[in-house]
This record gives sequence, structure tokens and C-alpha cells, in this order.
Amino acid sequence: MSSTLKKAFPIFASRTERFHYLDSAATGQICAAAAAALLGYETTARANVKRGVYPLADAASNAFDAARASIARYIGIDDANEVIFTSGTTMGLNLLAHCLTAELAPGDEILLSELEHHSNIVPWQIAAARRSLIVRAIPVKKDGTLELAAIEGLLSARTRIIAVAHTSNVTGAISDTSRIAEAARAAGAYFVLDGAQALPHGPVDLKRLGCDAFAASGHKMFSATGAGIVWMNKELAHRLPPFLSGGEMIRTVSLKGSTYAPPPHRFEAGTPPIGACLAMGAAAEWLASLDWTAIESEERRLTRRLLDGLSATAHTTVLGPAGFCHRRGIISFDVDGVHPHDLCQFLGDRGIALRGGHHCAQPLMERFNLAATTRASLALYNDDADIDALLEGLESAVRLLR
Amino acid sequence: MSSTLKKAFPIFASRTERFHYLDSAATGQICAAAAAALLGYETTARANVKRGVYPLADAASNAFDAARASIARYIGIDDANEVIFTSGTTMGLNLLAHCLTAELAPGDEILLSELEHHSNIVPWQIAAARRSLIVRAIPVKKDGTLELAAIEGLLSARTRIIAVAHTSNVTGAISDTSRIAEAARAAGAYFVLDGAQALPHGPVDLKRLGCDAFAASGHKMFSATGAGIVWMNKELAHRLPPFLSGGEMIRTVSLKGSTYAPPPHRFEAGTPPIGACLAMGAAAEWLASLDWTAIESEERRLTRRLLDGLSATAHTTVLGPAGFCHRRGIISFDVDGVHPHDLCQFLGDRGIALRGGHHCAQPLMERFNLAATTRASLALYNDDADIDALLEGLESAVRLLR
Amino acid sequence: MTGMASNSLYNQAIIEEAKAAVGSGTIETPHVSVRCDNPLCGDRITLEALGNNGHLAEVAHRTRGCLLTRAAASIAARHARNLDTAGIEAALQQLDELLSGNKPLKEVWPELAIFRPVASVRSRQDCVRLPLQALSLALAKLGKTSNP
Amino acid sequence: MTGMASNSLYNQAIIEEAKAAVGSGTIETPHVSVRCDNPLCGDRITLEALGNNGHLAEVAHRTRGCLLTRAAASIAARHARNLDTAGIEAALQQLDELLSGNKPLKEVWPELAIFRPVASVRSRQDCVRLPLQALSLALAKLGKTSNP
Ligand SMILES: Cc1ncc(COP(=O)(O)O)c(C=O)c1O
Ligand SMILES: Cc1ncc(COP(=O)(O)O)c(C=O)c1O
Repeated sequence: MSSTLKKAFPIFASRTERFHYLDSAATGQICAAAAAALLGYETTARANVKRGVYPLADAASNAFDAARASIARYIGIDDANEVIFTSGTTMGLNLLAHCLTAELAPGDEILLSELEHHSNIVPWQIAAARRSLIVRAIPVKKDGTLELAAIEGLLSARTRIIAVAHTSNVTGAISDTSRIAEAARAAGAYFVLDGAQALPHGPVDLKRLGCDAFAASGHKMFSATGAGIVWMNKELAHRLPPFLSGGEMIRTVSLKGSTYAPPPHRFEAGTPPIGACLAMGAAAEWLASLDWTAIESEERRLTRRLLDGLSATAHTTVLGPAGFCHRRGIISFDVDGVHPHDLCQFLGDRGIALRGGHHCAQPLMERFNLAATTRASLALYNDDADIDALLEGLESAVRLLR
Repeated sequence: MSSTLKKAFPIFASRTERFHYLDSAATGQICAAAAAALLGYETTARANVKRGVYPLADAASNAFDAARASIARYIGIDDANEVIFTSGTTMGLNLLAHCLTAELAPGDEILLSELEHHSNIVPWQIAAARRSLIVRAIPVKKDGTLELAAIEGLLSARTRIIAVAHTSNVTGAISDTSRIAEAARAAGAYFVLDGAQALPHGPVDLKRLGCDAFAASGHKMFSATGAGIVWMNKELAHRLPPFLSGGEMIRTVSLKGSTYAPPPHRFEAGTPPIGACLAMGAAAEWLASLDWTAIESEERRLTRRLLDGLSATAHTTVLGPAGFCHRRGIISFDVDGVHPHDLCQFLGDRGIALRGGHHCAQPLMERFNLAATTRASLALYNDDADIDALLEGLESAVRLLR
Repeated sequence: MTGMASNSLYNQAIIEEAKAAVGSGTIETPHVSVRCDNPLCGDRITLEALGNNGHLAEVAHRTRGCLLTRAAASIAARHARNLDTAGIEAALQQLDELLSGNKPLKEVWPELAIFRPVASVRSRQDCVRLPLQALSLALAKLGKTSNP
Repeated sequence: MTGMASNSLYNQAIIEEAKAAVGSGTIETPHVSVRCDNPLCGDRITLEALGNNGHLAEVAHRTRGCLLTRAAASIAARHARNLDTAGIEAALQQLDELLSGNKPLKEVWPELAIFRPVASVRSRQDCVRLPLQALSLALAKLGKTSNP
């Protein structure tokens, strides 16, 4: 099946050398549908959106709204106007950290976790410093999942926000969103979900996940770089102040002061990354049309093969959940005595693309007492040949480099 | 000449119907070089930048740095690391408003002008409200240029920032940057230049313009939507705190606190809009290779034809400088008794793309006592046929709609 | 793509209706006064009304707007007398169906048919809606005042 | 594109030099101690040194890093005795020329030639520079202390 899927990704046909792309957690490859939407808009249908009335501009505005609607469907939201276009997850989390903390009082608390990506840590730290808030973090268990038993002890009457990743970009661990949502509801806190690593693995239903706000990136869900989305519940969106300001997000501007447009426009200052937004809509449409039961079972099968193979490799330790229920095919491992960058370089030169480093998750590295790991991350286009290549290459790397 | 140039823009060959694009101040059409860089990266060379070591990632990082260097050359900057990638001018001005005001004390003053785009007004207003700063504005003369004689009276010992547009997006008026730079230097204030409408008209030399910070958008200089740049002088860049935070802009992150990377990375949180950045570099390279003396004289000739034609059209008044020395080919006009949107719609249906509205410059509209204008904006691909079509179409529009 | 349909956007009927400007003016001591803006273009309609038992008795409007807004304001004013909430809702529904390119179930205000070409031009649809929304707002406001 | 050249990145010489780890260790009471980090990967070298009249007398380093960093640290330690600011500058220049793909004018530290393949892998060049920068930093710090 992945061979059919592979055909939907132009990069694979374009590579003549060996190419085993196992770095989709950093960025996914673009699917043909997204590439076509991007290129079609940029080269033959370009006009700015939201204000023009000539046919090309009207069509661009319509396409922009249609992309919003496609993404809304992909994340289980009825009202497309609840989808806010951003330039990516990082921007989205900055927006949420800024806007949600605007309402907080000194001493109010924000609960993160030890496995967060820096983009879901630093914006909250900066907001906390500005407004004298307290940041706490849910610890991570030895298997890479959240220690949710600790959550009650970490919540207080002052907890206003819980912000965690749906899926760890280091270990692939999936968070138990329903328990977190419940805890947030009980505490009267908003639940912010970092969905960067969730959307590449199929449609989500935000209503079921129970979050109040959500951020994700297009480039990780097989669309172009440069666009992402934030979703927040309607009540929040209508109440919160803007973050970025400028053109398109205002109602009136005078030199004495300005008033703001309703959401989503209030949160979309300036010319949006139109091409990448249209591409993200196209990617969402295409992804929504796939058979995710089949894709998931294939991802699990390959993940199992990889986990088994790694465990059988000398000097190699896998981080993260051993089971397949609470994880995605994002696998970090440590080869004792071999530096991740040497490993990535060595395998990279053999056509195997892996990522080595702290994966923008230094607190999690500290938790595991590692400076860095090597990560293989799977997506719907990976197949057995990729796993074989990695496992074989790893054998020789350990022999040579250790 | 513009017929040769026109060939470098894929949209014109793709349109089978009449197509006179006169809305380049809203967004320029993408040039083939930028489109190729965008598509090449997104579909056949995609990897995340800054951290990967496998060949595809190394190549992407190199291309990203090369794009930085191309843009640095286009704006006359020696050190490419002074170029900060953003998602556009609006984002860039938000960054500058946030970071530059972080150092100010209550009562400090910011001087804008009456002709600014909302993106160069609202971020300063928001920063001013947060930090109790005072915002003043240089008035605009009847001909659309800045009343620089008033500047001395507007400066005070507390003026810390002067932020104005290089070129008005409504009237095409060019600001006298050397006088403003001088005033800023004398006042000990930083001079921020909104260069959104400057870069499409040829390379600039920021050192000669005398500004301390500069923001612009790729999509207005014939590149993709979704990327832009900020430049600041080295001293500022090294001193200022970050704006957006998250991955790639840190040195170290722990749950106790984080430290930041040096510029440009400090200001580039998260996965950048890589495709659009590479496209912007390619556009800068291509633009830098053109004969701007010839292009400018052609733009002036067309602008003169258009100004003359509009003056000769019944009920029509042109805003902005009458001469050609202090303006670009961005021409706003008012047809007495005809609503700009009716005009734009009517002409749009005849293949002529114009923009009607307040052009995100409501204070300037107020200055001229208008709710909206109709704007024709020229770029290097426009020709006599575009001017003829507009002037002819306008005649019939006035006859029918008035 | 939308070229053909909107070519006929400025049909004679719309232009004439805009120029007719039925109801343009002011009321000396209105029961309610409302203002509606179109943020796209800064267009504005200021509508004053006298009420009568939950119905509109008289309206007058000052409309700064494009031909579409002015034509819609004129039609709205023509039907304002005796209009109640149900009536304006029915008219708005007819308009929305027209603008979605469908055939309206009920032709409550037949003149609205002149806006059929606007179905293909999404960016201008709010221009047509604005005057009807002003009427709706005026009626809502009237409901909250104790007018005769 | 960079595939061919970097295929030979892990030549026997680099691996052996890394494993040799010349100068690995600590000094009991160093005159100066410096720490250099590579933000790309969190690699770190901690270098301790004794000085003598503006020259290095003895160095020891603890290097947590990749083979490239470890090999460069080993070479650096081998040449540290009697090194002064001019000497480390010359070595850094030789390295930078190598890494730019040029033929260095002077071969101050011949062993640096093993890093020639790194010229085609920009993202790894800082790994090689790190130990030399640590030496340079130690010398600068030494200049500011009043050591014997
Ligand atoms: C869990 C998680 N959050 C946030 C981000 C940041 O996404 P972006 O770099 O697209 O802004 C990433 C990207 O690696 C991620 O994996
Ligand atoms: C003078 C000026 N400044 C700022 C902007 C904002 O640019 P962007 O929408 O690309 O962020 C514009 C765009 O119209 C402009 O013309």
C-alpha cells in the first residue's frame, strides 16, 4: 500500500540515488495535492486575499476560505471560521501563550510537561516572566509517557492553563488527552494541545479530544512550509485580544486608536502565507480521503519491526513506549559510544535520513540523562525497504564508529 | 522591454483571457526564478534546516543561508547574518515594535506618519499601550508627501523611535529618508523603515538610506507568499530580546529557564517558511541582475501616461505627488460619484485588476477626507496595453456607473 | 472563472434601483437609529425608524456605499413599512438563497432578484446584505424600546 | 550532491585520532578553565590549562562530542604545549581554509588535513572548530590572568 501512497509524493520519483526518508517528524514530504495547490496559486492564480473584488482576487479569497473549511473538517470542527491561519505551530503556540496569559493574574499557574517541544515551553516561560506566573511540568515516566498520576498534585486553585503535546516528537508517546481534559475541566483550566505531531497520522476530532485550543503545522502534514493553524473554541476566540497586529485584522484604525475585527481575522494580521494555506487545505482534503485504518496498521507493523530490530542491535537502547497502543512511529534510540551526529552522518551518506540531537526537547533529554538521541520517524510513505536499510546501516555504523 | 520581462512571470502566459494586472502593490506576481526555487525545494529537496546532518538537510541549510546572502546583497548589507527571515512585513514590524519598545520607559515617544500602512501603526499602538508610550505622527501634505518641516516640532528629548514607510502603498509617495535619518540621528532615535513597497522597485542600499531597522515582504518583490525579512543593525540585533520563541532560537532550555541563540536565529523561532525564503533569495538574485535604469525610466513613462490620462478623465482626481521624482507607479484616484468597489468590479470583469478600498491606510484616507480610493499599481511587467485598457475601461465605467 | 456571470453584475436594474434611492433621508425624532458598517470597504448605512407595535412604521436611511449597497437599501426601504421580525427574516433568507445561487423558496421581495449575478462574486455579497441587516437590527432595537 | 565526498568522512584517520583522545583528562589546579558548547548538538568541551608567559604549558580536556570534535580535540591537545595566540590563529586559519575547500597556505598542524572531507558538509564544520576555539579562548583568558 505504501508503494501506491509513495507515488503521491513527488520527491520519491525525483530521487535517483538511494533515499530512505525517516525524518518526517522534522518535516514531512509534500504530497502532490498540496504541491499542485501551492504551485497553481503562486504561478497562475495569484492575488491577495480578503479585500480584492476582481475575479482573480475573489477566487483567491474563496480558495482561502475553502482551505479553512477543509482543515476544519480534518480536525473535526464544524465552523470553519474557528480555524485561524498561522505561519506554523511555533507561531500558533506563541499566539496562544500571549493571548491566553493576557487574562491571568500574578501567581496564576501554567502546567506543561517534561516532554514538550521547546515551542511549547519557551513562549509560556516568557509570558510567565512578564506576568509573574508560575510554570510547572508533569513528569515523564521511564517509558516516555506522562506521569498522569502526578497531575492532581500539580494542579492548584490557581492553575489556569494546561498545555501539552498530543504526541511527543522524540519518543512518539501519545498523551492521554481525555484524562488531561478531565483534569483541566475539573480545575477550571484551559487545555491547550500541541498537535504538531498528531495531524500527520490522520484526521483528529478536537471535540472528542476535549481541548480548548490547538496548534499545528502544515509542513508536518505533507503540505508546504510556512503555514499552520490554531484552533480555539469560539468563546475564547471572541474574547481574547489579538497577538500580531496590522493589516486585515482591524475594524478601524485611527492615529488615536484602533478596533479589531472578529475572529479569525483578528488573529491573522498581514498578508497570510496564502500559497501554503491553500496547500494545507489540499493536503487535508487528500489525507481525509485515505484509508487510515490500513495506514495505521501498516505504521504499527513497521514500528514493531523497527523496535524489534533496534532491540536486537548491539549497544542500542530505545526510548519511549515499548507497546504500540500509546505511540506513533517516532522512535528515538541511543547507541552506546556512538554520537548521534556521527550515526546520522554515516547513514545519511548511505541515503538514510535520520535526525540526531536534542530534537528541541532538552528537558526530556535531561530527564533521560542524554545529550542527544538518534531519531527515526515514520510516515505513511515508509515501507519495509526503509526499515531494512536503517537496520543494516546501523549494524555497519556500530561496527565502524564505535 | 516589459514584454521580455513579462516572459519571466508564469502567470501571464497562463492567462488566456484579457489580463491587465495593476494590483502589484497588494501582491506582485511571482517570477519564474522564485517559482522554480519554491517548487524545487518543496517537491524534490525538502528537509528541515538548521539542525539536520544528512546530505538533503545539509543542502537545505546551505540553500537557506545562500538565500539570506542573496537578500543581504539586494539590500546592500555585507553580513548576511544581519538578515532575519520572517513571515512578512507585518510580522517584521511586530517584531521590531515589540523588541525595540522593550527598552523604553513610560513617556518615551514614537514618531510615525499619517501615511503609514496599518501594519506600521497598530503594532506601535499596542506596544505604546502596554508600556505607556506616546505615539505621534508626521502630517501628510496635500500632495501626499510627508510634511517634514513639521518634524522638528514633533521630536522631543523623549523621542526614541521614528518609523515610516519608504514608499506609500496608497499614493506611491517616496519618503525623504535622508532627512528623516538625519532627524533621527540628531534626536538619538532609532529609524525604522517599512520597506514593503520599496523592494519591488529595485535594489536598495540600506546603509545609504540611513535606517537602523528595515522590514519587507517577499510576495511584493515577486517571490512567494509567506516570507519576508527584517534587517537591524548588528548592535541592536545582539542587544534586543527575542520576540517569538520556541525551537531553533534557543541556546539552552530547561524547565527553570532558557537562554537564547545569537542573531539571526534568536529572531527565527520554529521551522521557517523555508520554501518561501529560498524563493525570496532567488527573486533577489534575479532582480539584482536586471537593468534598473531602464526599468525605472519605463515605469516613469507609464506612470506619466497614466497620470495624464486620469487627469483627462471626467470627474477623476488623482491623489499623491504630481511629479515623478518623489513617487513610484502606485496611483490612487477618486472618481466623483463612483464607488471604488463598483469601479474595481466593473473593470475587473473586463480583465483589469485594480484595488479599491482604504488600502490598510485609514489615517491617510481621513487626511484626504475619503472613505476609499481606487488604486492602480505598476510593476516591471506592466506595459502600454495595461494603461490603455485601464483608461478606456475607466471611460465606460464612468459613463455607466455614475 | 467568475468572469461571465459578473459581467452582467451591473445590470440596468441595479443601477436604476441605486439611483432611485427610495427612503434616502432622515427622520426628525426616530424611535431607533442604527448604523451598520462593511469593514471590507468602510461603507456605512445609518438607518432611522419609527415603530408601531413591533412593526416598522417608517424608515429613512443615509447610505454611503457602492451601487449594490445603495440598490439593496432602496429595495429595503420600499418594503419597510409594516415590516416585522418575521418579515425581515424571510427577506434575508430569500437573499441568502439567491446569493448562494439557489432558487429561493419564497419570493418575499421580488426586486431582490436583480442581485442574482452577485451569487458568483462572494466578496461583494456583504454589500447587498448590509441594508437588510440594518433593518433587522432596527427591528431588534425597536423590540427593546417602549415605542407606541 | 554532497554524498560522494562525505562518504569518506569517517576515514580511518579521523576515527583513530578520536580514539587516541590525546590530552583527555583534567588538571588539578589549572590556571584557566574554559567551556565551549556546540548549540547544534549540545556537544561540549571543557578545557583546563596551565600557562607560561602567554604560552600554554599544559592542557587537559574533557570532550563530550562526536568523532569530529573528539579527533580535533586530540590534535589540538597534541599541539598545545608552547602554543601562543599567533599559533592558534594560524591553526584556525589553516582549518578554515581546509573547510572552505581551499589548499591552506601553511600546514601548521599537518594532522588537520584529515578533516578535508568535512569541507563538503557545512553542518558539521563547527564540530571540528570547537576544540580549536576552546584553545583560543583559553589563551585569551590566560592573557588576562597573572600566571607565572
Ligand atoms: C511537538 C512539536 N511541537 C511544536 C513543533 C514546532 O513546529 P514548527 O517548527 O513547525 O513551528 C514541533 C516541530 O518539530 C513539534 O514536533
Ligand atoms: C507600506 C506597507 N507596509 C506594510 C505592508 C504589510 O505587508 P504584508 O501584508 O506583506 O505583511 C504593506 C502591504 O500592503 C505595505 O504596503
